[in-house]
Amino acid sequence: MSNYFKNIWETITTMLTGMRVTLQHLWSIRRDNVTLQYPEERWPRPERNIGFDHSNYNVIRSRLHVDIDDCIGCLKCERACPVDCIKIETVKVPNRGEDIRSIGHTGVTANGTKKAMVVSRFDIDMTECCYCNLCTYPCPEECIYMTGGPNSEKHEIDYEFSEYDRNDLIFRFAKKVSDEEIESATSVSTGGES
Amino acid sequence: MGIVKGDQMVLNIGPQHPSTHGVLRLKVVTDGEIVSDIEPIIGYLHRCFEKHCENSTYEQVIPFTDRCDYIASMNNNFGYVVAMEKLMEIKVPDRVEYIRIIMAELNRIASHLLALGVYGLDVGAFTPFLYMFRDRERILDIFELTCGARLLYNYMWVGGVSHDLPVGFVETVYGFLDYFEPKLKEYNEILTYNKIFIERTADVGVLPPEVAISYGVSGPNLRGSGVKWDLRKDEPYSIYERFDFDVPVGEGTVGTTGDCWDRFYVRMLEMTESAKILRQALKDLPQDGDVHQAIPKKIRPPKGSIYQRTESPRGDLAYYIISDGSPQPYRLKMRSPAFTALSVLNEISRGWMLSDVIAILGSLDIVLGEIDR
Amino acid sequence: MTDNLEQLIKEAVEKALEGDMDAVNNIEDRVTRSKAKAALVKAKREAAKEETEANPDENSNDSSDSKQDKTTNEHIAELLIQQFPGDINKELSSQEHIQIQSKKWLVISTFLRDDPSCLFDSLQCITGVDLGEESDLEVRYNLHSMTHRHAVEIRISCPRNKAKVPSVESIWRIGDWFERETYDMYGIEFEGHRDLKRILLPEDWEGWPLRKDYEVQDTYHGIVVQKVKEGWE
Amino acid sequence: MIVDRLIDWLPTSVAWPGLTFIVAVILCAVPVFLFIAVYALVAIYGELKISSFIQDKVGPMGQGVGLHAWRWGLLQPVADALKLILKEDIIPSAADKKLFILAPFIVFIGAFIAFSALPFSQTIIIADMNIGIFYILAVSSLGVIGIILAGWSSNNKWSLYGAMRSAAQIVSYEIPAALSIVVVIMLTSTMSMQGIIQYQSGLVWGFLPNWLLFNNPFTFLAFIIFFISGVAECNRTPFDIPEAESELVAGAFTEYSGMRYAFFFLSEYANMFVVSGVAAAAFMGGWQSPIPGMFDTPGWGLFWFMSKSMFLIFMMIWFRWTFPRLRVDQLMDVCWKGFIPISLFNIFGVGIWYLIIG
Repeated sequence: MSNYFKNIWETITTMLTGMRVTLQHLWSIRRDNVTLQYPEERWPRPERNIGFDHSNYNVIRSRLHVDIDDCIGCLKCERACPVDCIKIETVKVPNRGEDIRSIGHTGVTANGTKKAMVVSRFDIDMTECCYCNLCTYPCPEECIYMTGGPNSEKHEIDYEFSEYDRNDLIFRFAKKVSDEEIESATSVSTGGES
Repeated sequence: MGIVKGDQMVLNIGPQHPSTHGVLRLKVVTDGEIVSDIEPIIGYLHRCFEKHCENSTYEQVIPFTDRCDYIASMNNNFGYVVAMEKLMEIKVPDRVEYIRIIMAELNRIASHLLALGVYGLDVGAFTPFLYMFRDRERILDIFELTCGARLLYNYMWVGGVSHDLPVGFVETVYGFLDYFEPKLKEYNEILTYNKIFIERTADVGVLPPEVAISYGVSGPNLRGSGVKWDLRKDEPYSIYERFDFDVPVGEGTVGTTGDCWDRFYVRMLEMTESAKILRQALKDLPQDGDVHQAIPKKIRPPKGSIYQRTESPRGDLAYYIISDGSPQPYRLKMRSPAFTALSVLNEISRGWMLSDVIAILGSLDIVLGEIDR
Repeated sequence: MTDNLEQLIKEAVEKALEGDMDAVNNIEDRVTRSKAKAALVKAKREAAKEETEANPDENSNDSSDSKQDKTTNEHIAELLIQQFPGDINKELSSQEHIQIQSKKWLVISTFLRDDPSCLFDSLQCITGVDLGEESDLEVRYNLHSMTHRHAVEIRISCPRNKAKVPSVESIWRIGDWFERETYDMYGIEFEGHRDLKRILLPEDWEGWPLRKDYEVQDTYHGIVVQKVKEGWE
Repeated sequence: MIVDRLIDWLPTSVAWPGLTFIVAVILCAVPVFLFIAVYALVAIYGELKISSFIQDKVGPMGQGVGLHAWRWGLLQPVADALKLILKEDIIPSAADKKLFILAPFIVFIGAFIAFSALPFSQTIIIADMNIGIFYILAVSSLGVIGIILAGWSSNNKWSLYGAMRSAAQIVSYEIPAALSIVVVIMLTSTMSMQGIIQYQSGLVWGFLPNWLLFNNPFTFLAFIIFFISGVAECNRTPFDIPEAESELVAGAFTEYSGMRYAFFFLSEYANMFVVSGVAAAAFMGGWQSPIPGMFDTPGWGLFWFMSKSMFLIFMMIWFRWTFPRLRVDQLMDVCWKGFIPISLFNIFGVGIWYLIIG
């Protein structure tokens, strides 16, 4: 019998405690509101300098980007990718480190490396990318990175990438060139020199 | 699955159901509200983890471990890298160890918050769920600040971590702890000690210790049954032996030892313990030291095998790695704690009501990604 | 001039070692700063070396508990050998594991669970291993004792074409699902299991995926299983 | 009352005397329906906002132009209603079509006709019948039939569970509710709503308004029991086991969609208002103003009544977003082992109190 009333008492008290908590939140909504009105206000993106030797390196993993002019086609990122979402094809150039303007190929990267390859294809399928960031570390030229990666100041950092068609999420950074084109281009350029 | 009698009904809970915590299917034989038999049918989320690992290099395995237990990815990474380092006999710098401990414990808190919140949702309390998610967000922000990812980090590497700590990280975590510890009281007020909640969970789905051990149940579920077994204490694997914390066990405060309420409350207490560990770790975190110094150029472990267990938020997370000297694992087996926890469901929820089955399932805190792998 | 520079550097390095890098960073002259940084790195290296020399206890207790493992393993192995002569494969067993014949596995497992000096009351994990296209399959049991807090690994190998191992589902209940998983992946039949069926893969899946000679089936319920990513090549 | 006036006012047709009555009833029914619709929108908006504030969110906050929930999401309930109306109306092929279509209307009628006896003000009451409160108790339990029909005709296991649970629940919670109303009837010695409210005029204990709530401890207890049983009758948390969304997907309403589901929704909110209205009228002095002698014109009466019932509805929402859900057997325990004994004891208590003090 006493247990019966004890139960009732506990029920009432504990429930009142719970209701007190919720009521406090109801009153102090202005203070501890956590909603973000998304399109108007955005979530602040972390901006900071991490342990590597890049300054102002934002670690946000939003989308892979390739500075194709710096790519030497070493295929390291393709090998590093766990889900094979990177596809690279290269064509050898006759004399390395030389610009081929007609196909928009620069011979020397930003770090001063002479390129021996023309990257004829560099596709990244972001529908398959698992954002593991593994491809960005082996790159000797730091030319593949998440936007907001080492070269973040070149591109505005964003995290809204939505397309109506899945194929629009396959990013093709290099434009296709065949050996013949390169042949002709180089011959033309050399002819121009002579 | 026994024979279904005339007055019984077979009910398929899931694969799409609000409270199966993923794509789990429970084939339930019910007699009215009473459940007479349960057969969990898993595999809807099977992503061939082990087959993938055999075809990818050791570095590439880490993102896959992320995706196994996507609630506690840091702890999955941790288990894997600890196993690999033991296999390759790498001595990682102190700073890395401390960073790892901090991340693992933060993720443990996040995982428990999710488990408890969703459990509240299972028994019908919606508000605590959102409170706990609100606080989990802060932990995810800390992770994003550190490694740029909110859920699947690929943060811990063999021999190091991917990024060094950001500027002002320690203050951020201290701030979080100061904010978080008072919140626990609020959770207890609104949910833990609520009479209805106690009615729903106390004495329900009692898991006796011997049954739990025979089923290989581990982690908070085992501790909820009163067995004081925590790998962080009993087989310290990283530098856990340096920290002082206790292992909470269920005492049957409001019901029988090993009931749903105990499992719930053990998690609640573990969060405070993790906070304790975090404070110690932050206190004596080595100021500087390169987090990449011990990372091997190429990972080619010597021939041999290793079975390494670590304490993930769900229990003994073990990796059995067999190396044949090549850069790809010959065989990698993940012993997932949720797998064993789910296998005990039929044993402890037979004879209870449909609502209790949901409550028991929630109290086991399973993650289907880890069960199906 | 120079000596007070060095003085400055020394102070900065000491400050930095106590943890405020500003002392170094605040040096205006770049050359001095670089010198200071170099000195700092040097000092740290020495400190680290001292540390490693100073606390060899970790290494020592590493070795000690590995030794512990060995002793338990060998101890269990001896026990099993004197208990079941002829069922233990001595030459294949090593410090880490015990190789046994599959015939008496049920009896041995019962002994391992009940013998007061073993008391392996929890089966941690069952791992199936394919030792290669031509050679055998192997099942590896990781046992652990909650009372003695010691662990042991048992290995049982079985021929690839008719892989049969006694089921320990009645000894450790978790064996039920672990054996189902191993069967699912390797097609190893566990005799005496109550319902041995696929657990992770669909009931009607063909082949044993984790065997090294596994061929992916072409179609599944009329769905073509993609070998190559489409729209890619 | 209104309906009587209308009958007097309307010309009586010689050919068919019943016609006048029918016209009058229809003339009353239309505004009531409109009232329910408007009130439901308000209540839904209130629930959205209150729940959000309790959970540290801001709730619907459409900030665009046009129908984009306008400002502070004020148009959110309207948008929801439109969505529900425009949605495809799906009837499962295995369902029993007639019953499936019939069920929502039965549920709604149960809540709808109870409004005819609610005293909104001194003058505004559709029909002030002498058994008003009894009538409300009777018709408000009509809804359970609809829910059972819905659960059965959907031909879905979840729905069946929901229906069975809700039948057991509503039927058993009728009893404590009725028993606590008996207390009121004992004191006021009338069943007419207006009579009950008129009884509660003046002061009690010198300073409190003479509401039955404050009249004596037993009536206070009776109020609590009646209100909680009312919450249970509305299938709201912590008694929402019929549509326990985490166990039974949506309980009896799993298979319903679009307008039919909207009807269930509407009738749930209508039920809430009926329960709160009866509680306000029977225990909180209905349209009586809290300060006797002031603000007691009919207009103020409407205000007082609405504010009192809205407060009770707020209480319901508050419960819902605070408590976990009971299990079905515990629900029965609470009713049969808790409320019914107490309310029986209440009746005796009030009788003795009445003999000694009243």
